[in-house]
Amino acid sequence: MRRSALVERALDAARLEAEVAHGGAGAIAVFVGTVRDVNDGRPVTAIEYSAYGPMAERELERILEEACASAPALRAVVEHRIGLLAVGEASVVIAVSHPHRAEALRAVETIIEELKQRVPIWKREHYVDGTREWVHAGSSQVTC
Amino acid sequence: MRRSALVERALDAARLEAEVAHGGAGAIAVFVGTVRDVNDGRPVTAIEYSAYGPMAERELERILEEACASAPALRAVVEHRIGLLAVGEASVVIAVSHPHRAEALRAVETIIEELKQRVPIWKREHYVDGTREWVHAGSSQVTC
Amino acid sequence: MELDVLLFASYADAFGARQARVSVSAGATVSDVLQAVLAQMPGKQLPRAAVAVNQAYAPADARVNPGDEIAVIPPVAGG
Amino acid sequence: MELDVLLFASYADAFGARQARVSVSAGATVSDVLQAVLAQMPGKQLPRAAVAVNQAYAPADARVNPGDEIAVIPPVAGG
Repeated sequence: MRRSALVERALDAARLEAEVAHGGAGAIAVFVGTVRDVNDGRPVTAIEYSAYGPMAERELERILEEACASAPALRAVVEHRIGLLAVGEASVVIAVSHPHRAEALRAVETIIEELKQRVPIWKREHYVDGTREWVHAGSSQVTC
Repeated sequence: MRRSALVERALDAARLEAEVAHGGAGAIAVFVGTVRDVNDGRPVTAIEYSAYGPMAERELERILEEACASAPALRAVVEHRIGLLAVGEASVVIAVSHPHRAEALRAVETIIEELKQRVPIWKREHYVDGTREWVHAGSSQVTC
Repeated sequence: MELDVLLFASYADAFGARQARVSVSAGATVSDVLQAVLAQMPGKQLPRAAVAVNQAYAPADARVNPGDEIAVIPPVAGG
Repeated sequence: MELDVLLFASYADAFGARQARVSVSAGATVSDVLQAVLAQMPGKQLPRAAVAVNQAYAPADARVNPGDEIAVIPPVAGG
């Protein structure tokens, strides 16, 4: 069982946790990414998330497929929020369950790492001084 | 910020998650241990958890201290339930937050591993046939 | 051939639109398309981008065909 | 000296009580106490246990003193 979605409303980690819970699960692991009030020393007021929607949903689905192929008893759901998020709000929730804890913990870690590597979602930080910047984590700039 | 407790009521992961959330957090990681309907091929109806209470609470506190020493910006809470738990119920909830995801995920993994190694809590499984057995994961039996 | 290319994030900002039309020769590759897009934004500082063809990442030497859904994917930052 | 030792889980079941009184000589170690407890349950199959003194794990060669809170800790299974 797996499900992924891009959504435009507030995320609810408890709902996703309930979705993966079942009698065969011994472990549930949840990861919530939240908007932090500071990045690289600059105070952040909000983050604007945008996506290449159809591809992002496909890529999320591929990531969950891969996770379930590695751990067949896995149940996994992921929701990523798009739009303007205030400090403290959740941008992504991943919830998984598995009979055993090691597999559950490994799956949630793999899913967030792959999501950050592959899923076409972008964020623009809004700063206290009114400026905004695209976040291109660690990428080198090229001149064209 | 850290807090640990043994409790005798149902656990609420969402409440613990809210407890560690704050504007400085970029990541929240949650682990929930739940009672599985089968163990080593035997159908389980319930698990009875007992503890050496005062030492268990101290040991939980030491584990959180160590986790916070490794990652000073960590906020961590853990609650372990004691008593008779039905299949699907949560026996332990660990919730942590940190500015960065790697530290949050590592902390939750370390805390559950240390808890399972060190905290004086025991469980007795109840089986469909009415029998009960102490779970001594992987320990060798000694004759005295 | 004429191709429409989807742009996102800093690329959409730099171009001033979420879609660019480029002209490339028959047998053009992903790399050729990306160069053609960048040629329309001279002097802009942009991060290195990947390209997706029909909603999956494509290598630089993959051929593109009329009707393909082509998108420039700047460094992603989800999560 | 006489010491009260707390028992848990399979040890409490095997002994039939949650506390055992043992008699050990002055200067006795954690290991001596554990042997004295086990000597009261001849023939019982029990898992190897650790010992806590004053609510912290103690090595086998640690000395015990009158008034110490001593507990036999069978393999734990929390989580």
